[in-house]
Amino acid sequence: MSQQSALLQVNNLCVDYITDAGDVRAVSDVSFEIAPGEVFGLAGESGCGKSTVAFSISRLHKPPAFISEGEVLFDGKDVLAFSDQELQAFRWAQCSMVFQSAMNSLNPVLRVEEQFCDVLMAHEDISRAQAISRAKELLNIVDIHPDRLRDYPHQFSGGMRQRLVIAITLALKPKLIVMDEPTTALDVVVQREILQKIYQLKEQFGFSILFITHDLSLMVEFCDRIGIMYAGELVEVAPAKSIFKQPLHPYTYGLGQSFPPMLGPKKRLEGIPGHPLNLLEVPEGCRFQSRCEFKHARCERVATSLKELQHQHWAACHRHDSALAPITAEEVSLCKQQ
Amino acid sequence: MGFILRRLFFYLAAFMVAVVINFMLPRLMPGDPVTAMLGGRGAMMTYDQIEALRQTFGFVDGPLIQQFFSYVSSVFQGDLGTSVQSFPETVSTILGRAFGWTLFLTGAGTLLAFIVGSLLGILAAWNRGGWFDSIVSPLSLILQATPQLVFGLLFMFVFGVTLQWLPSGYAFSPELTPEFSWLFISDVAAHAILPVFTVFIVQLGGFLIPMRNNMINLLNEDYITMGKAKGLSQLRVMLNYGARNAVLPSVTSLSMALGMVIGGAMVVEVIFNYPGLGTVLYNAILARDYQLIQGQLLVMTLFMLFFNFMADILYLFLDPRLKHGGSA
Amino acid sequence: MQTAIIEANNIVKDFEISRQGLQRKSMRALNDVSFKLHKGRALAIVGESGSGKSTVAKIVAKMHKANAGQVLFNQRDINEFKGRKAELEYRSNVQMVFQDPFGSLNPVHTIFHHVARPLLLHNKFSKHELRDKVEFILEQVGLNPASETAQKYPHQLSGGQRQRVNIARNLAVGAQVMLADEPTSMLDVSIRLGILNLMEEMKSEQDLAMMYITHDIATARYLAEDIGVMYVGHMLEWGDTDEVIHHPQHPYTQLLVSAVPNPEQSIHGGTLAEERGEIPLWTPHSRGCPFAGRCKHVSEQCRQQLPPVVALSERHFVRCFLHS
Amino acid sequence: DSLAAERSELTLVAEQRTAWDRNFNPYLTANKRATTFQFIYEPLVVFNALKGNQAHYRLATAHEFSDDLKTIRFTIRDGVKWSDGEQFSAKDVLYSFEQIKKDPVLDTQALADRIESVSIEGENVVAIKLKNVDTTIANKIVRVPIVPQHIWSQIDSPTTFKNETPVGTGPFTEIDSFTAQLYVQCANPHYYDAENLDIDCLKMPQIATNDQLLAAAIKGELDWTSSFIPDIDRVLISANPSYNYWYPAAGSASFLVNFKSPNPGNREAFNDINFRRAFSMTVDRQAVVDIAGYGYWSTNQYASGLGEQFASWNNPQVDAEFGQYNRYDLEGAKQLLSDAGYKDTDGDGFLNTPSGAEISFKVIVPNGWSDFVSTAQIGVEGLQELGVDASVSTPEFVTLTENMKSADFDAAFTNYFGGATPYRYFQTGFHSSMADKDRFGAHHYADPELDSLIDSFTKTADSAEQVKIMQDIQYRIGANQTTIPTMSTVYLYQFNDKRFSGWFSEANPQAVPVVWPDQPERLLHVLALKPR
Amino acid sequence: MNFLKLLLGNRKASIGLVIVLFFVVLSVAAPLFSDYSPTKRVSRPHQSPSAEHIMGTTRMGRDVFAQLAYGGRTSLAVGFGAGALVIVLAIGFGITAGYFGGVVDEVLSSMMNIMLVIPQLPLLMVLAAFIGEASPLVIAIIIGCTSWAWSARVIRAQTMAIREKEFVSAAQVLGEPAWRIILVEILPNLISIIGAAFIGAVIYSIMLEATLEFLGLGDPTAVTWGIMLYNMSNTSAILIGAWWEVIAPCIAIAMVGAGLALMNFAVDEIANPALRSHTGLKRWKLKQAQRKKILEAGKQSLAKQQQVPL
Ligand SMILES: Nc1ncnc2c1ncn2[C@@H]1O[C@H](COP(=O)(O)OP(=O)(O)OP(=O)(O)O)[C@@H](O)[C@H]1O
Ligand SMILES: Nc1ncnc2c1ncn2[C@@H]1O[C@H](COP(=O)(O)OP(=O)(O)OP(=O)(O)O)[C@@H](O)[C@H]1O
Ligand SMILES: [Mg+2]
Ligand SMILES: [Mg+2]
Repeated sequence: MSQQSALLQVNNLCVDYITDAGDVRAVSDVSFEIAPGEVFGLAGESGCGKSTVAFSISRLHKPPAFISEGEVLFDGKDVLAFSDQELQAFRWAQCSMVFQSAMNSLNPVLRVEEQFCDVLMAHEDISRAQAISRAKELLNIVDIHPDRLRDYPHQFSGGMRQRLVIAITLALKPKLIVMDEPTTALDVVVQREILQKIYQLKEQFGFSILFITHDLSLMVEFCDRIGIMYAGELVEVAPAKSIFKQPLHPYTYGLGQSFPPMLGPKKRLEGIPGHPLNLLEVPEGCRFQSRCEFKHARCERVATSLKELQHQHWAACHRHDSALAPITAEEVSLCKQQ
Repeated sequence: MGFILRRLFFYLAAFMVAVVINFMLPRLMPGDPVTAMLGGRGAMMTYDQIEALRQTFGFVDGPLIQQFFSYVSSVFQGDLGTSVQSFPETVSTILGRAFGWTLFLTGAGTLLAFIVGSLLGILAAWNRGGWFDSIVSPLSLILQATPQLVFGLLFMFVFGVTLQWLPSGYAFSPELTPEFSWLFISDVAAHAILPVFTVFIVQLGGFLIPMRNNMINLLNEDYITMGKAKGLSQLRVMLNYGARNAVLPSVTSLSMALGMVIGGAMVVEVIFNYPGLGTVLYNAILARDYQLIQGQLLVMTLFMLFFNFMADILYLFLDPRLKHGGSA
Repeated sequence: MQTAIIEANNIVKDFEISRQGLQRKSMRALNDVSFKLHKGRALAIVGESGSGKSTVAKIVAKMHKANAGQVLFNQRDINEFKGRKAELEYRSNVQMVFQDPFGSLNPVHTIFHHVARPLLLHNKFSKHELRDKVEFILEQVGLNPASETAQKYPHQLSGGQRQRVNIARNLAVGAQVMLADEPTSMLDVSIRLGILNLMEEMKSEQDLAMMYITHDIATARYLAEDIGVMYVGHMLEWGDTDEVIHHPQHPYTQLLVSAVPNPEQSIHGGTLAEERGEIPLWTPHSRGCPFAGRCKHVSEQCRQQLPPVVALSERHFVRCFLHS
Repeated sequence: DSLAAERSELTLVAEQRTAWDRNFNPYLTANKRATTFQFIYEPLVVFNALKGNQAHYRLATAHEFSDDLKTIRFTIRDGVKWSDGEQFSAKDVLYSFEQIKKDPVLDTQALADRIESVSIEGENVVAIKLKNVDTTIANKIVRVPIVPQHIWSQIDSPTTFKNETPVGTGPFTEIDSFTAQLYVQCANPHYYDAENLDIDCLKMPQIATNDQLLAAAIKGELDWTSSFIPDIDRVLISANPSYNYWYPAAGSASFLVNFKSPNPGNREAFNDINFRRAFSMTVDRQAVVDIAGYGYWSTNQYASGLGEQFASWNNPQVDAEFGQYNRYDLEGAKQLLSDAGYKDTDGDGFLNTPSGAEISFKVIVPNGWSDFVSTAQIGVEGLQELGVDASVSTPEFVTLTENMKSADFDAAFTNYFGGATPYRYFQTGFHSSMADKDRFGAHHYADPELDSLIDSFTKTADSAEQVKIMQDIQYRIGANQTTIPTMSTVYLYQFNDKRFSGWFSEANPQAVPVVWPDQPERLLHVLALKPR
Repeated sequence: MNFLKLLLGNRKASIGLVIVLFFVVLSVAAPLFSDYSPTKRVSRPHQSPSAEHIMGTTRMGRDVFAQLAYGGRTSLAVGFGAGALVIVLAIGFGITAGYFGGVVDEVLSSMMNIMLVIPQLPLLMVLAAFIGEASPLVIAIIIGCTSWAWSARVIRAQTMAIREKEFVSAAQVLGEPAWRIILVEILPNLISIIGAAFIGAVIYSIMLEATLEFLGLGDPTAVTWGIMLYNMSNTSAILIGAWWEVIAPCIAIAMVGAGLALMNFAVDEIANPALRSHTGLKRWKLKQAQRKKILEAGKQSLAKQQQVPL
């Protein structure tokens, strides 16, 4: 993790939701970085703050979300300190974004052409004709016939729309593309196609990706490194394979155990007991304590923080304060018997 | 174009219903127009004379169904009968003369309300919770909940009578003859200010609030966020991404609003002695000029249908999902 | 194996999708679909969105009426359950769990209402026993403490808890057949298994016949003994779950299984080999195999006629000319 | 503009409408312009009601009844020309009377049935032979428009003809300009009496409501109006002192009860003279005049309802005997009723008839006649003070007329005809043959003796006898309290002194000064005006 | 009841409610507030406001305040009565069309749409004129019978949306009869929309009644705000300068309208939380402003530092 090479560096990011009921810290002290060309995944169950992190990078939050602390360094510059003009220029040109569902991220009343042109012409000093020819190239890249530029979004199928969005994200050749659950609304077959396409494009253009999903299997398949979030905190960061094979945080383990396997013997899986944390009632100590099999006294009092427990493998869990062993199934069943 | 066809079919049906209502109403009512018209002089008239008058005014006797068909056939020939009060003027002539003024008054007032209301609505939504929103939005709603009659009387009283800043009657100064000259047009405009403003102010909330609410809902849509993420200017996101979509439901209410305004403008016309359909109807009602009343209701319905049709077309133009066979 | 409690034979279902004047256009949502449900077993139905999975369940739940074919409940045509009483009798045996835990509970009523209504409606319990029974059922589905939960409104529960209430309603009716339409697709990954496990328990303990609709093949394998793969209103392959998933015979099943995320491999490990065609809109006039447009083994025959059902084994069927 | 300033234009409001239609057909009742009669079509004679029906000869130079009173002869003026230059002659007059016989619609005065024949005798005498004797008929005959034969004989359908460029014998025949909001009608180039005419044009701005009229008047835009202006001293005169007004008395208006009321209790009360007198005594006539009439009206305490207009016909004996019942006297009314046996027997807070029947009635007034509604409300207030269950109801005019004609109502407030003599008032209001003809005789009280008295009036041309008849009529009605006289209305008339002089006024009471078209005297008025 | 609590918790709604309640109390308890009868002459005509007649008198010498208070009874009764009729009809038509769909819906929606394109006020005027001497009750009934279409359409749309909710399907599968589904499952979910429609209908009815009566189509002997306006205009109060007679009913109508409108605004916010501008938003704006300040200060100091020559 060399500081110099990082394209994006998020340091101690805190985001609050300011509501009538009180301030909710939806993202708490999150730090990670993404190297050029890297695919970094953020996983975690719904409401853990993944999208909130993603929105912070382009500063897209609107009320009640409020970035209260931290830095987002992009190529060494703090995005959070940008003026409105700087921000406008930064967005999309440096960092573009694919949203949760393609159905809703294209403007239904504008022709696709317009949605390409406006972004191209807003950032680059080109004529409309040039913008259109660029848009046609982009459509070619995602295997959509350029003639369809004059169509409206509703005339495309879900998968095609998602590819359109991807084409738009590529328009300015950004260095980073944030993908917030880009395929959740799609069928597995379409999902796979799109991810393959993205991967090809990444190889071709060399951008980095921040990839968000709660499908751990998919993430492991697609990402280089993965961060696992729980209740607004980053609880584990590690290379994809190692997080899958040897999770160091009980939550990561539980998440892994929530996906029944396609192969092998059928056995009863338990998932993670209890409910996700209500952010209005954050306990003292570890946030995962109420659902954790390994909870001990320390967890109730002392907050956790990310520590590099193995090479490139960071986790925030008191269980590892002494031992470094990954969680194993035997251990879990042992704990249960106690 | 199935959409348009469907609408046209509906309009025809609506029009027929209006025709039936129109036909039935006066026939359900007591008294007859000739007696009403003759008023105090009835004593001097012989039965023959009243009958003769009845004939001249075109009252058909005979079975109801026969009356109905003769009514329908004349309606479709554009013959709405003869006004009793303005005999021998035909209803069509009278309405034709007034039609343009009402079109102008309601059109200008509502269009203005639509444009200004929508813009203010967008601004209010964009700065939701700010001072602008928390003053303008409830205020416009309050204005909307106040009868046009109140504003009409108030404006008339303040600007027309007390301050005498603006003319408080007529469509143009009586001395002028209608012509296409700057003098005449500016005169018409001056005379239109108070009534148009009355129509405008009451309509404002009707467009502002829905626009604001639509827009607030829309601001949570992904494509708005995407617009912002694309680094487009605020204005562009606000108009091209927000307003373009938020305006759609408003277009529907535009056509509805016109319905209200046609009724409302009536009161305004009466208050400001504006020579539109409203004044005609009002006087026709006072004079119990049944033929004129009937024709009027029909024309007003046509008016509504026309505006609805315009709104449909506008909708089609604004929402591509309709044109291309989507379902919206 | 004992006789099926639900047996669907050759169901066809058309929906009117648009009408222009007198001209009606319809689509065929289900075409010649047959399956059986057995007590103590689950049938998973998988397929992409719009393939007709929910329609199958809705026909069995008598929310839609099939245009052709028949559904038998204990050998009786379900259309024979006519009139208020007979219909209630059928409904007390066949119940459904819906996809959306937020939408399937009425926000204005308490949990108590939701569980008590089926009890009252199907005369399962008298009024004074009601409270105890409701609480008993809520405990059964793991909603502890039951008396407290009963007083709550849906919005005061988490998604998983709500789905448990939905299952509790099924228990309250005492149905023998449970049709679960994507019961976990809107739930958090960490909670999904809890619900699946609860369904599994009910299936084995209460000897329920279950239909489990999902697009997640992995959970289908986890819960169901049998699986049916649907594509554009057709059941293209069905049979024993492991058999179908591990040895898919239909090109579509093969494509589907290969697309399932697999942490053991990388996404760039290969591309899906099939040529991407549009998913067709199936109408009563459409002909051939619905997958023909995307199938790499397509032949002229596939475009002309619907392949017949081929029994590969006693518990594995496929609808493909490759096997006939 | 300078041109307009040079010619003298008299601005008048002779009708209130929302738009002008160019229509000068004198036969149309509804929509001819109000400047058609008299100003375009000069009458034969103008009878001056204010001066005891004095005749001002116009197109005729004399008129007289034959001895049997069955023929009336008009001598036609020589040297009159139509405004297109054609000669006017007795033939045109004859033609005009033939016109009204042709089509009942043209017969706006309902004369066709009463005229036997019309003929020309000699050069210039038109003789009209009547079917029955009627000495009051000349008033009607002179209201028949005299039209040019050479024009109208070309018209196929006189009932729909709009006569946009009229040809007449009157002072203002030339339509100078015409829009829906304003028209100007200028002098007849061939007017026979041009030397008496000092005004060049009439200007008719379109005005729809009294409020608009008032606004224009305050600005000094109008010269001659006859509209209702509330609180005129404060609102108009103080704002524009060049305005004046004169409100001479006009017809009377009364409450009336239906002797044939469908409700037995009410009928019993209404047929009791004590009740009618008590009713009359509860009407606060002064309040009616002050409030409903803005002080313009005058109280009507003539027991017969004769009214100020016909003061010269008054029978003082009537007032001496029955006047006490026609003055506001609540206590007296209460006394009268309790003496007659009216008590609240059923304890509902309202009086019952001596036989114990329920009295409960509505006073009907036409919808929209707001001064009458106010009057009725004041009357009802008095009845309620008296303990009578009465209220006001405002049905549609048509409904009201039907109900009154068919005796399907209890009580009403109604106005009456005026005229040159009280004849028309008594004939339409009290002759039993009129009871089901219109709302005026709707008390449905039949008195054969009264009928014959009324009838005898038209059978004589002797004015002393006529006065005697009238006095007898008054006595019969007063003694019976057939009606409950309330007030006399007025002729509304305002004028602007600034641009013209010669206005009729209280100081110069030449004739009824009203500008409305049914007032032929306005021709005399316009001829009397001089530009300043 | 939740709904009521929410309503009371909203500032706009509370203000609106207070205004409306004020007028309700004023008119219901009119005899407590005014010793004068609204239909009796109690003074000289057109007296300007004084201690004795706090809002002056009319041409008829009646007390304006008494008329305002008593007139409120009828005007509000017509408003709420017609509003109730509108809402009952709208619920009937809207829910039936929305729930049953198909042909039923087609027929009922066509009826609604046709009602909507026939201009309201003119139709009402014609009806009122034809019926003649339209008493407030008659006016309320004809308003009710001709104004339901818009609300019905809104309710229909919402019913259709709710009908698609799975809890309705669940109730159907459970075997609940249609009437129970409509009344117990769907109707309670429509409360806020019905509330909004009802308030809207009340506003509309009050306005319409006043307008009709002002135009002279009502019963002039009734005491209502509309008739006050009618009498005012009949007696040229504006020109005479009897402003009190003009202002009093105008303000009353406008205030009640405003109060109801505020309540409606609040109902909208309650039904759609996204519309609420909560206190959190204020704090957010405050924080954002602070942050901007700090940032700018930081930049300035940075710029200054750079200017310092080394
Ligand atoms: N507008 C809001 N007001 C209040 N709290 C909010 C708001 N938006 C999000 N939150 C809270 O912030 C937390 C994080 O939300 P976020 O959308 O980042 O989650 P996520 O991980 O992206 O979830 P998902 O997988 O469902 O998209 C959640 O607990 C949520 O309750
Ligand atoms: N009521 C209906 N009217 C018309 N078409 C319908 C109706 N219900 C379903 N359809 C159509 O039938 C087809 C099958 O729908 P169905 O809901 O059964 O799909 P599904 O497999 O359950 O999809 P999903 O996974 O999205 O739930 C779809 O194309 C759908 O559009
Ligand atoms: Mg998210
Ligand atoms: Mg489905």
